[in-house]
This record gives sequence, C-alpha cells and structure tokens, in this order.
Amino acid sequence: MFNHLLSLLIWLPIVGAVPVLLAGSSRPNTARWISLLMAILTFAVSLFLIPQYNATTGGMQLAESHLWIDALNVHYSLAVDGISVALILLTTFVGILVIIGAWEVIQDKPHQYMAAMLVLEGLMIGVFCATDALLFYVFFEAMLIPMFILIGIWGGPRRVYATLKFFIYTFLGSIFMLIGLIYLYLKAGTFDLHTLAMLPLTMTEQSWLFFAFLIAFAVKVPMVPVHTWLPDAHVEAPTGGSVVLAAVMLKIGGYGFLRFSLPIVPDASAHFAWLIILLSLIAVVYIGYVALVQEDMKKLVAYSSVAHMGFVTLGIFIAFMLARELGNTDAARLGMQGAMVQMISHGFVSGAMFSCIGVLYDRLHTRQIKDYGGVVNVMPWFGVFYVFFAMANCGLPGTSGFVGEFMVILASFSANPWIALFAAFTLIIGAAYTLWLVKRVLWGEVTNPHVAEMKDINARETLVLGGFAAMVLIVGIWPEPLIHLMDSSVTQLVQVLAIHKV
Amino acid sequence: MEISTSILLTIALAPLVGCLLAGFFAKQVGRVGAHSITILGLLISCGLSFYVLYQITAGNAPVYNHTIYTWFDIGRFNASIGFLIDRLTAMMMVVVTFVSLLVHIYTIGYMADDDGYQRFFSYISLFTFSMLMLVMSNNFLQLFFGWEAVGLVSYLLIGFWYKRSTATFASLKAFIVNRVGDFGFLLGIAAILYFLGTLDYATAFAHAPSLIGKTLTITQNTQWDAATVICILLFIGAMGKSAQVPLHVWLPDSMEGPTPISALIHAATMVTAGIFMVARMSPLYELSDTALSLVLVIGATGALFTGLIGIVQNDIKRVVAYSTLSQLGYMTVALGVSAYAGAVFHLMTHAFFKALLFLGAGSVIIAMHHEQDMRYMGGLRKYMPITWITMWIGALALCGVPFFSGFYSKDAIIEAVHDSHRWGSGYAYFCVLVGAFVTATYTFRQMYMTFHGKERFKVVEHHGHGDHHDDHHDSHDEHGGHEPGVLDHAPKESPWVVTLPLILLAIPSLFVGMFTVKPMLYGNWFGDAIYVQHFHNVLEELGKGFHSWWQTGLEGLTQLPFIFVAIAFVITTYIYLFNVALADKIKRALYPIWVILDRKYWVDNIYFAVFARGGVMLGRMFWKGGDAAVIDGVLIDGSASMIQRIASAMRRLQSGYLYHYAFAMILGLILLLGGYWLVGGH
Amino acid sequence: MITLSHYIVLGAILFCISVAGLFINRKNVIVLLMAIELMLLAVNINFVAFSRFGHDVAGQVFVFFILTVAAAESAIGLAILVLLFRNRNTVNVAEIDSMKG
Amino acid sequence: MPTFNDILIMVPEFFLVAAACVLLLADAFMKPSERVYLHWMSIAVLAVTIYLVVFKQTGGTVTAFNGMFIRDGVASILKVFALLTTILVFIYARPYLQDRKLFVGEFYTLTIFAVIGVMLLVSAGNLIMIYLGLELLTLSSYALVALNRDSSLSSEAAIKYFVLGALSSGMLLYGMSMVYGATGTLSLAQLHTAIPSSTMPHLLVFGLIFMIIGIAFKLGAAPFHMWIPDVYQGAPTPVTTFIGSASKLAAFGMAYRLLETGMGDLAQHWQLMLAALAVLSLAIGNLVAIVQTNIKRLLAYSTISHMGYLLLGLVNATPEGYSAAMFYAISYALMSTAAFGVILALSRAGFESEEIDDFKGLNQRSPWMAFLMMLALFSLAGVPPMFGFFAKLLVLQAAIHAGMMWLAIVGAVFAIIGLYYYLRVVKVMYFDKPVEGAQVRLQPDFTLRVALSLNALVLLALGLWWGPLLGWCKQAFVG
Repeated sequence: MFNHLLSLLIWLPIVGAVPVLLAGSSRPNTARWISLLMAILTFAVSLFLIPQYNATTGGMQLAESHLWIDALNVHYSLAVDGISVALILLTTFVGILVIIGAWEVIQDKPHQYMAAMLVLEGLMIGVFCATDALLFYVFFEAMLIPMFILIGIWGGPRRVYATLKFFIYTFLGSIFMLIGLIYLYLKAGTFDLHTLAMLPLTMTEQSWLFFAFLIAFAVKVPMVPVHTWLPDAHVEAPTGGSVVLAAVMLKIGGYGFLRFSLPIVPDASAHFAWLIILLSLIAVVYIGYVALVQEDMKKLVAYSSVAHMGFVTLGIFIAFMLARELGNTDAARLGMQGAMVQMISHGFVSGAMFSCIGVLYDRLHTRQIKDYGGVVNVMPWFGVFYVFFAMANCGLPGTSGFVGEFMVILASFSANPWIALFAAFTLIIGAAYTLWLVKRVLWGEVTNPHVAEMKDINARETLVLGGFAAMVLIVGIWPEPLIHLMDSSVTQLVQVLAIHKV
Repeated sequence: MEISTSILLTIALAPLVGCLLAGFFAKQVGRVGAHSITILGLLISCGLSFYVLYQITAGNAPVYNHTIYTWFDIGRFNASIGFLIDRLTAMMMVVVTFVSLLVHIYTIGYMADDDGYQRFFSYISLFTFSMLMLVMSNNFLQLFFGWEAVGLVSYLLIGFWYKRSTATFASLKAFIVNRVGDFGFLLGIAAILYFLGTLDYATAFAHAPSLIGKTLTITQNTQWDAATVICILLFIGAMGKSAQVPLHVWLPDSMEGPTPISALIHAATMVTAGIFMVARMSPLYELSDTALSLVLVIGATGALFTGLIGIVQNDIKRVVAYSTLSQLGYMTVALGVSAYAGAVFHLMTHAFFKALLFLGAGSVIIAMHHEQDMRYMGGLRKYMPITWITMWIGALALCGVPFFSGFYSKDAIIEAVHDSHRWGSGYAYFCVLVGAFVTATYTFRQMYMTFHGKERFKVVEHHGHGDHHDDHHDSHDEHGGHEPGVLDHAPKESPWVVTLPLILLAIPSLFVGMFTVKPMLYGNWFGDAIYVQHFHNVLEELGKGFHSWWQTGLEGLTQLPFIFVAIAFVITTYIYLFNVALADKIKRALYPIWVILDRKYWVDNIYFAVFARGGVMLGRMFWKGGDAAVIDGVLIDGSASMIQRIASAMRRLQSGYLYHYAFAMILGLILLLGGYWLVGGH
Repeated sequence: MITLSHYIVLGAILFCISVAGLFINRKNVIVLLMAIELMLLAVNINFVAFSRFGHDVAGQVFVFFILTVAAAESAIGLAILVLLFRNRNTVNVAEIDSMKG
Repeated sequence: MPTFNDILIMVPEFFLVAAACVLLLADAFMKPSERVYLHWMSIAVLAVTIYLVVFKQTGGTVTAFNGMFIRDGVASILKVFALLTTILVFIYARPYLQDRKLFVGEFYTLTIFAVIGVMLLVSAGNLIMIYLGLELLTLSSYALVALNRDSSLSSEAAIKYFVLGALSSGMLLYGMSMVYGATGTLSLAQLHTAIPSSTMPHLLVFGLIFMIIGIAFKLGAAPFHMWIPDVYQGAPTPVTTFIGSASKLAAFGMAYRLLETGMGDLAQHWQLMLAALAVLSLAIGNLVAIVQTNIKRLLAYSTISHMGYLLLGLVNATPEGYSAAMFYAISYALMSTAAFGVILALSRAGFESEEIDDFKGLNQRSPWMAFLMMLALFSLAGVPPMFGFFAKLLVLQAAIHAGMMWLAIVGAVFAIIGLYYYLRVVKVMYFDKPVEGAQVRLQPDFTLRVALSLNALVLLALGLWWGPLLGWCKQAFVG
C-alpha cells in the first residue's frame, strides 16, 4: 500500500464517487454515508503520509512513476515533499468537514453534490502530488469541472454568471501556462518538473515563461487585478463549494508558484519579484479597503481571502529579494515558511468563516449583513465560534492566522522596511473589516424578527466548526510541527531559487 | 534556589483553566461554581506570585529564564514560549494577580444581577492569563501574544453588554486603535529581528550595543539610526496599549464596559503594559535619546491635556478614565527621562489607588442603580461610609498628597523631570507640574459632587413589581426607562464582596509608597531588569538627596506640587461645598475653553471623519470604481460584451443567400492569391 | 498561331464568367447549374490543352471522368432543384434564405 | 497491368462496393417491416470492412493499380475511424428515422457509398482518384441532405450544399489542371518529384491555391465555411452527424494526400496560407457560435473552429504535425458523433430537440444523458482530462514547433472564447429548470443508449490513456 500511497489518495475519493452517484437521488442517506466513509477513509490514508514522509531529508518522496503517454514522454509521476504533504492533509481534512457540513443542507440531488465533492478532492490531491507538468495541468484544469457544477447547480441566484466567470477566468489563465509548458517540452523533450528545473533558459525565454505561469497562478491565488472572479464565485457558491474554494483551491495558485515559477524560471522570477511584491501589497491594502465596505458577508470574507493570499505571494517572492540581492537565506526561509504556513492557516480560517456564514445562511437565507444583528442573543455558541474565527481572520496571536503573517512581515522587514510597513497594515485594516462585520452581525439588539427565531448550532454544525477551531488553535499555539514538516522542503526551494540559470 | 517551572506554569495556567471551566461549562457549574472556580484559580495564581516575589527578593532565587517550548525554528531564527522571571516580572505578577483577585471578588457583588455572570468571570480569568503571559514572557513573540490577547479580552469586555450599540462601538474602536499601535509594535519586533537576529530578550539586550552606528535605509538618501527606529516603533505599540496621545481615544470610550474591568484592565494592568514594556526594553531605549525625547513629549502632553478634559466630565467613571490617561502620561514622562524605576513604581501605586477609585465608583454606581452621572448624586457619604472613606484615600493618593503612596511615585517623577537635561524636559516639567493641579481639581470635584453637598437625586418608592432585582439586567441599557436622578429606593452601602476589595486596596494605596519607595526608586531594587546609562540616571542623582520616607513626606509639604494641590483643594472646596452656582458661572465665562475640553479637542470627531468615514469612502471608491467599474465593468464584462457585439455583427455575414456564400469563397480566393502575391510571389 | 496561352486564357475567361454567374445571378437556381457546367468546361479546356501541349494523355482521360461525373452531378442538382420547388414553389435564389445567422 | 494482387490490396473497398450493391438489391425486395434487418446488415457490413481494413494492414506503404491507390497507415487509420463513426451514425439514426418515416434503404446505401468515397479519397494516389473519391462522397452527401423530401429546410440546405460544393470542386479541378499543366503528371508521387524541377512555379502555386480552396471547403475552414451552418441545420440530424464525422476524416485525408504526398515541396507556401485560414476559422467559428440558439448550428460553428485547430497541426508540415492533425480529426469525429448522438437520442417524432432551450434542465429529467452530453461538450471545449484537450495540446505543440508561437496564442485565446458557448449548453442542462412541455425522449432506444454511452465514455477513457492512439498516428506518418 505504501508504494502506491499517493495514487491511492488520488483515486480513492474519485472511485468512491461512483457508488455515491449510483445510490441515486432516491437513496440520499446511502449516498451521504458512503461519501462520508470515503472522505474519512481518504483522511485516514493521508495520515499515513506523516510517518511515511521523512521530514528531515526533505526532497520529493514516495515517488511513483509510470510511463503514461509513450509518444510524448509523459509520465504519470507522483511524489510529495513537505509542502505537498501539508496541503494534502489540509485537503483531506477539509474534505470530511465539507461532507458533514452539507449533510442536511443539500436536499436537492445530494448524491451528485457529494460525488462532485469527492471527485474534486481527488483531483486536488492530484495537483499536490503531480511531478509531471502535464499531469499537473490535467489535474489543475479538471478540478474546474466539479467546481463549475457545484456552483452552478447548488449556488445562489446569480450562480450562472459566477460559475461561468470562474471557469472562464481560470481557463484563461491556465491556457497560457499550457503554451509555456509546450514550449518547455519542445526544448527539453519531457514534462518532468525536475528536468525542466535543470533546463537552461535565456532571460528572454524565462521572462515570457514567467508571465505565462504568472497569469495562470495569479488568477488562481487570486492576485490583484485578476481577483474579481473570487467574490462572485464565493457569493454564489454553496457553503461547501466556498469552503473548498477558499480552503484548498486558492492554495493551488501559491503551490504552482513554488513548483513552476521558482525552479523553472528563477532568474525571471527574481527579476520580476518587485512586481509580485507590489501586487501583493496592493492586495493587502486596496483589497482591505474594498472588503471594508462590502454589504454581503461572503463577499467580505472573499475579499479578505484575497488580502490574506497576498501574504502568500509576498512571502514567496520576498524570498527572492532576500536570497538573491541580500544573501540572507535564513530570512528567505522565514518568508517562504511564512507563506506556506499562511496557506495552511488560511485554509482553516477561511473554511471556517465560510462555514459560519453557511450556518447563518441556512437559517435566514440571506447573506446581507444588514439583515442580521444581535445574532449572539439567540445563538451564543455560534457566537463563540464566530468571534474566534474572526479573530483568527484578523491574525490574532494564538490562532493560526497570526503565524504566517508574522513570519512574512518579519522576513519582509529584512528585505525592505517599506514592504513590511504596507504588509503590516493588514493588522489595522484586517481588524477593521472583520470586527466591523462581527459588530453588525453578532452584537446589538435583535432587530429582524426572523433572527429572533434562529436556533443555535446543532451537533453537526458544532462538529464542523469545532474541527476547524481545533486546527486553527493547534497551528496557532504550536506551529513548530507544521513548520518542521515543511522546513527541509522550504530550505531546498530557497537553495534552488538562489541558483542562477543565466 | 531556582524557581521551578511548574510553579510558573501553574501561575499562568490556573486562571486559564478557570476561564475554560467557567466559560464552556457555564450551565453545568452555575453562578456560584463559576466564581468559585475562577477565584480559586486566582487565589492559587496570586499566592504563588507572592511566593515567587518572595523567592526573588528575599530568597535570593536567581533570575529564571527558560524556554517552555519552541514555536518555530528556522535557520538562525527561532521563536519560543518561555518565562523570564526577575524582580520586575515578579512585581508585575503580584500586582496583576492581586488586583485581579480583588476584582474577581468584587465582581460577585457588582455583576450579581447580570445574565452574563459566568461569561464575565470567564473573560476576566482569561485576561489574567493573557496579562501574565505578557509580563512573564522572555521573548518578543510571547510578548506580542500577550499584548494582543489582552487586547482581545479588552475588546470582549468593553463590548460585554453587546446589546448596547455604544458598547459594541467602543469595543470596536478600542481594538482598532490598539491595532494601530500593534502595527508599529510588530514592525518594531521585525526591526529587532532584522538588526539583532533574535526574538529572545536576553540575547537581544546582550547584543543591543551592536546597534550603535547601524542605520536603516529609508530612502536612498535617508538613513535612520537603528536604535531610534526600533524604539519609536516599539513605543507606537505602547502608545496604543497605554493610551498615549494621539492613540488615547479608545480609553474613555472603554468605560462602556462593566466597572470591574475598568478597574482591572483599563486602569491597573493592561494599560500599563506599555509602560512595563518600555521599562523592560530599557537597554534598547537607553541607546536612543531621540526616541526617549519623543516618549517624554508624548507622555507630557498626555499628562496635562487629557487631565484637563477630566475637569469637565460629569460621568463618574469618565473622570477616573481621564485621570488614568493623565497618570499614564506621568509614567511615560518618567520613562522619557530614563527614570524607568520611577515609572514602574508609579505603575504599581497607580494600580492600587486607581483600581480603588474605579471600584469605588462602581460601588457608587451600584448604589445609584447604574446611574453614572454625578449631577444626580451628592451627599452619598452618609449612605455608604466605607466607599466614601476608601475613595478619599484613593483620591488623596492620586493627588499625590504626602505620605500617600501616590505622593512618592508622582513626586519622584516630577523631580526626575526637573533634574533631567533631555530635550523636551522643560516642556514636560511644565506639563507635569500643572498636571498636579489639574489632577487635584478633577479629583476633588469628583469627590465633592459624589459624596458631599446636597442630594441631587429623588427617591420614589416604586410598587407594582415584586422583585425589583429582576429588571436590573434590562436597566443596563438606557437605565431601564428611569428618569435620571430618580431612584426606586434610597442608596445603601454595597455588600461586603464589594467593600472588602475596597478596603484591601485602600491599604496599599495608603502604605505601599512609604515602604517601597526607598528600595524601588533609589535602591536599585530591580537590579539587571532595568538598565540605565550612568549619565542619564536622574534617579541616582535624586537618590543622593533621599534619606527616609518620613523626611521626603515632610519636604513634600513645602514643595511646588503640593502647593498646587492645596490651591486646587481650596478652590474646589469653595466651589462645590459653598458656592455651587460658581461652577456654572465659570463655565459660562470660559465657555470657549469649556467647549474645547467638552469636545475633547475634537480628536474623536476628526478621527472618525478621517479614518472611519474616510476609510469607508475610500473603500467604496476602490470597490465601485476599481473593482466594479474598471476591472469587472471594462475589462471583464466589457470584453465579454464586446465579443458578443462582434459576434452579432459577424453573424450578419452569414446572410443565408447563396450568392453571398459564393462571393465569400471568391473573396477567400482573392485573399490567398493576394497574399501569395504580397508575400511569396517574388 | 494558337498557343497554349490562348487556351489557358480562354479557360480562365470561361472560369471567370462561371464564377461571376454564381454570385452575380440573383434570380434563378437553374442559372447556377449552368454556371457550374461552364466552370467544368473551363477546367476541361485546361486539361485538354495541357494534355495536348504536354504530350501526355492522362489529362484527357481525366476530362472523360469529369464529364461523366458532371452528368451525375447535374442529375442530382436537378433532382434537388425539383425538391426545392416542390417545397417552396420557387427557384428564386434571393428567396432561399430561411437559414442564416 | 492490374494484377490479382492489386485487387487483394483493395479488398475492403471491393467488399464494401459489393455489399452496397447487395444491400441496394435487398432493399428493393424488403417489406418496410423487414427493413430493420437492412439496418443490422449494414452495420455488419461496416464491421466486416473494419476487420478487413485492420486485417489487411500489414504495415508500410503498398500501392495498387500503378499507384492510383495507396494503402498505408494513414489511410487505414482514417478508414477504421470513418467506418466506426458510420456504424455509430447508423445506430443513432434508427429511432430518429423510424419516427419520421425516413427509415428507408436509401439512407443506408447512400451512406455506405459515401463511406466508399471516403475510403477511396484517403487512399488516393492520383488526382483523378482524389476527384472521384471526393465526388462519390459529396454526391451521396447531397442526396442524403435532401433525404427528408418534405422538409423545406432540408431542400434548401441541399441546394446550398450542392451549388457551393460544385463550385468548390470546380475550383479544385481548375487547380488540378494548372498543377497538371505545370508538371505534366496527375500522379501524386510523380508530382512530388516533378515539383522542384517545374519551369512554371507561379502556375504551380496558382494551382495549389485553387486546390487549397477545395480542401478548405471540404474541411469547412473559413472563409469557405458558409455552407456548414446551413447544411448542419437543414440536414436530417443523422446526416449531419455523418457529415460532421466521417466526412471530416476524409477531408483531412484529402488534405494530407494533396498537400504532403503531392505538393510537399511547396510547404513553405501552403503553410502560411493554412495559417491564415486557421486564424479566420478560429475567429469566425468561435465568435459566431456564441450567438447561436440552435444547437446544431452551434455545433456547426464549433466545427469551423475545430477545423481551425486541425489546420494548426497541418501547418507544421512534418510527420509530427500530421499526426497531431490526424489525432485531432479522429478526436473531433468521436466528439461530434457523441454530441449529435445525444441530440438524436433526445429527439422524438415531431420534435427535433435541436434548440438549446430544449436541453433545459436535462439533468433533472435524464441525468445520464446530461452527463454524456457534458462529457462531449467538455471534450469539445478542450478541458482536461477529456480527449479533446489532448488533441488541442498536440496541435498547439505542432504550431509552436513550426515556429508559429503567435498562431498557438491565437488558438489559445479563441479556445477561451469557445469555452463559453460549450459551457452555456452545460449550464442550460444542469443549472436551468426544465421548461414545461418540452418533452424530450427520456428512455432512448437500448442499443442507442449503449453505443452512445460507450462513445462518450471513450472520450474520457481516451483522455486518460491516449498514448497508443497517438503512437499509431505517429507511426502511420513515420513508417
């Protein structure tokens, strides 16, 4: 089993979706239980990664490679490093919570919903495992289909606009990456990422490729100014869709930078690092202001996701400045680690925030902030979770939201105090938009009579929110195990990005 | 004998356990259970803190500095959770746990009728835990953790009565203003890591001298001194937490919270975290005269100008709140002249007498059925003698009347400023001197308006509802529809759970100064915890003239600050006891000044207009203008609709007529032929 | 002397006339069929001329095939035309535009 | 002199011709109720032909009748897939034809004759053979388009197809005549050797241009695409399916024969021309498809765009490019049969199920059909892991390899625009509520369902494992 652990992880949920679909709409409970079982099974299998992966040596491990397309020298090759392991664990963990979260909420064709979720989970794991560029691309794009369906069928009133925008936006980004990959293939004769990383490329080639990769991953992250699909997609998506989108899918953008931009075009990445850093800072400040004035809760959290993901891109590219221009590899590692921790943390925090909004939405069927107010009067336990996640969202120490931002800000100060200054602005604006939201939703007198009838969270919802809360707290209080898991991989990445190709 | 780790962990975690039990099992443990558990936790914590203090001072235990666990470890950077226990920490631990314990006890009485009883106990225990983490920390990470965690609890407690919109607004404001400070604080920590390569106190202080000569490139032609940058950034954090001008605006509003937390958090402990932090960082601050001058000027400004506002306040708690702002200014001034020990000493005395004043005010508020306006009080001394006497002790301590604890600390600060030669000390001396007069004025005014003179409330016996305690929870907001100044029944002295803490606080307010002034101020009691460069050391200079607390007290009677206090006493006594109408006349005569003070120099209004309104406007502009109009409107939907338009136009080419189709083919032929002729025909 | 060029030019002229007939004519579909026949004739002239001047018989063989196929083509064309007339009661080219866009 | 060996080489074609005649005769003696046997016999005949093609393919290139007929890997693969898609067309067509009283023998025989045309065309070694194969295919197609004699749209489509088809074959012939004049030969092989020494290069290129028009018309590349939407819409759907699948394979075969086997040395000229046609096709096909409301018409425009992609492969003008293009042609044939198959499966008597709105809420009424259609659409859109994606990947790669990065970028940009209208159909099926009264057939014929399911699932399966097919395609051009 351990020889094919990664394949098992990818295919278990995808194959598991078949019996779920077969259960049909007439037996919704069967479908629910099977999918829960599959999700738990996948999570259980993913736990084996921890003992199987040797965190001290780093590097790509648990490799599997089979010739896939002989004529094109494409391999079905999988392997993981610490970063992948962390992200896979995040995926499988969120996978369970999403299934539980949708339990009674999805009444319309639950079997299709659950099946789409499982397929999505498998494909996302595939993205994190693939070490062949084409295989990566296949997983990367295939993911869009179940998500497209999820938003389109179970989404809100403007779901069609949102889901089409989501699909086309992402597709637009990635198709240029595909052209870049083909170009690389024609030079190297392979799609193997390791070989591509070794491939010598001129600065001109690197620059073109850098932008091809940039547009693909920038859309996915999403970075300003290609972020506008995210608020729409989030607003219209069903809760589970939002959770997966925010918790895992956005991470794939950041992950892509690590796997493609960094090793394949390091010189161009270093050369254009200022651009990414600038865009990241714009994401923090500009998007922070935009989030402040949102009237829709989900939109607000969606914008805050954009701002938080700004720290991911900032951390990754600040590492270039630190490692190359200043020769400060330790600070580069700090920044890169910060970015990685921020990815994981944002997975939990945003997933939790969207789950919270889902809880409210299930009761009142509105996401407008003005329709709420005084919720804590009728839902005190919900209030506890909501405030906790809000605090995590504005980066309170002791929650996971703090760790990554802290490390990135520390690292960016070493690169340039001005960058740190703008990045640290999130402390203020993040608190402003998150807590203003809390104030308007949770506190105050109950003014809407419908709010007065809302019931506090039930056991199932408590389980979901509690699951998220546990992870947010653990990572926040003791991040060292997570950091240790990724440390050697990050160190290697930093070494790679310091190598000049031209 | 070294202090054992488990004792320290117990001190820190006992309140946390209490908090979790009282919070998550509120229903199961009930009211009595909640306060018993948390008070037990605090008792353990407080008792052990005293033990630790004893060990450190009398028991000659060495300084404890150990890591509990590693938080992250990346290359040469690492951060961990750990404790540093020296005399400064031990003293802070005692102050925090002692005041907190008393506040816990007091709360039993104060919150007796509140629905959120268990929640309140849970919060204040959580606060104690956070504050202990802050003061016990041995590194910047944990300091920041505690720093923000106390901010969180402060947020929760200010907004404790979440139904009141003013309370939730105040809590939001407090958190965000604090975040502005934390913004600087975090950058300061980043700067320390950058320049010193560590987050550990001991290592950082050991390497502090290496900062000399280092600069930070701000622009290509601007280089700033590293130590100055670090110290100013850290001080911005202190400005937020310790409510220094111009980040002071949150503290008066924080009075929306229940009174016990005003005493605990917004007077005795949390707001002094900034003072503690600067004192702790003294090895760094000593490297930058510029930063200390800034600290001095900011502190002095706060000491005088926020005190002035206190004179025109009518809300009993707000007077104390402005007094807190002013006293924090005094402490900051002390820091600014390198009299760190003076600042910490004042911090300690202030913790006692200010907590006493707040709790006393709370006791009055209980008696007045949650009426806080002093204009409806007066003559309360006969109804509640214990509160009256204890509050007078606190008031005299606050004014710095000789032999009271406040005298020793405040007088030392004023003297230190007088002796200092640092840039800005002249202005500071003026501020603190006039501040003494101002302090006395608002304090005596408050005491007279509350306890003396005519009763300005009416007692109307209400009938028709059986147990009037029932409507108390409702009356937390808008005073339950009561007419102001009309009470259901006559005020009476508060229960023993309220008065006991008052008495317990009155004792140190009265005596603590006498017994500790010598060691703490002049005896180098803090040892290595506080570092002062020799040529800055004004306290050392002052110490040469110090003989005993008795003599200093006697000398104090003849000195300028006390004379100011005496003048203030005479004026206020005359106005509020003998000629009440004069107050109004003065108000009318000095109307423009009154307006300035009443409007708090319009600082709140400006902040609200610029930062809150402006921020929302900016956000809306970005959203509607940037995201919606430009990116979505023009680029995304715009290109989509353009494609749609092109498509509709092109569709018309497919006219359905055969001859057009044939013509298109001929055009294609011409295109190919023409292309060949142009490109490859030669 | 009639050279190859003359034939080619003749073929070209015939071809152009037929093409013009196809897209200038807006009246009758039958004219279109005639134009098509004309086009094939132009092609045939080319083939025969090239065959003659190039001394290769294959071109002329091709012409036979073209003629045969043209006959079949006309048959089908006329059949479709009949069908069209039956359904539409018109063979006017300008009226056959129910499918467009 | 023709020998028995020549006949042996052509056994599949001879068999199919004979079988077609037998079927024609059999039909004459069959009662209408027995016609279902004709249906199965036709399918059996095609299956046997596939067997013969595969069985006879011994590897390498073999010619017959003095080079008139070429049997090589390219021809065999194209034939197999043309026959295969025709079998699918027959299976999909039966319920449709029965519902409309079009279940007649002519449909089968004409289609089989058209397939014979396809087989001759892709195996042609001589311009005459090209012409004959092409005419056999197109003449049968004209008749098939007009199969529904009572439909005004069908006859309109037929006349348009006929006139434009005749015009294009006239141009093709005109081009052939010029090439013949410039080289003095009609044999493709000899043409290839004669071109470098030709004394009339301009005449040659003129001829090439006219021939390219013939190819472009058959492919449906812009601006020679005008017939496609009208014919796709007007023709009975099974015929459209045939034209959209087997016929495109033939068009690719014809292009390969003419351009590579015959005029390979003029590649530098035709590469640019094809690139221009590709850009136009991509633009027109993808853009105009956006505004369509009829799904057959939408698929027609999508065909135009797909032919643009196919040209991207041809532009490369190396075995690699040809194999990419052939791979694309095969993928397109399979995808379009699947898409039209769903339309056929859902249509009933008196109801064509060809408006996009007819698909509203299909997922509610028939989730499986909706799923199959979705697979076909995502494949057409080129979303991984569907078959269509890899086909696009290969042609983009071919274009880049040919040094035409700009062309690949144009292809990529239009793929995004194209994605929109495919998604629109998915949206209608999955996200919209069903319209009251739109009664599509919910329980299609059993064989149809099985075949259609296989057809659509193959798109997924080949997406996951397309190596062997690509291997065959490459081998066909290299070996």
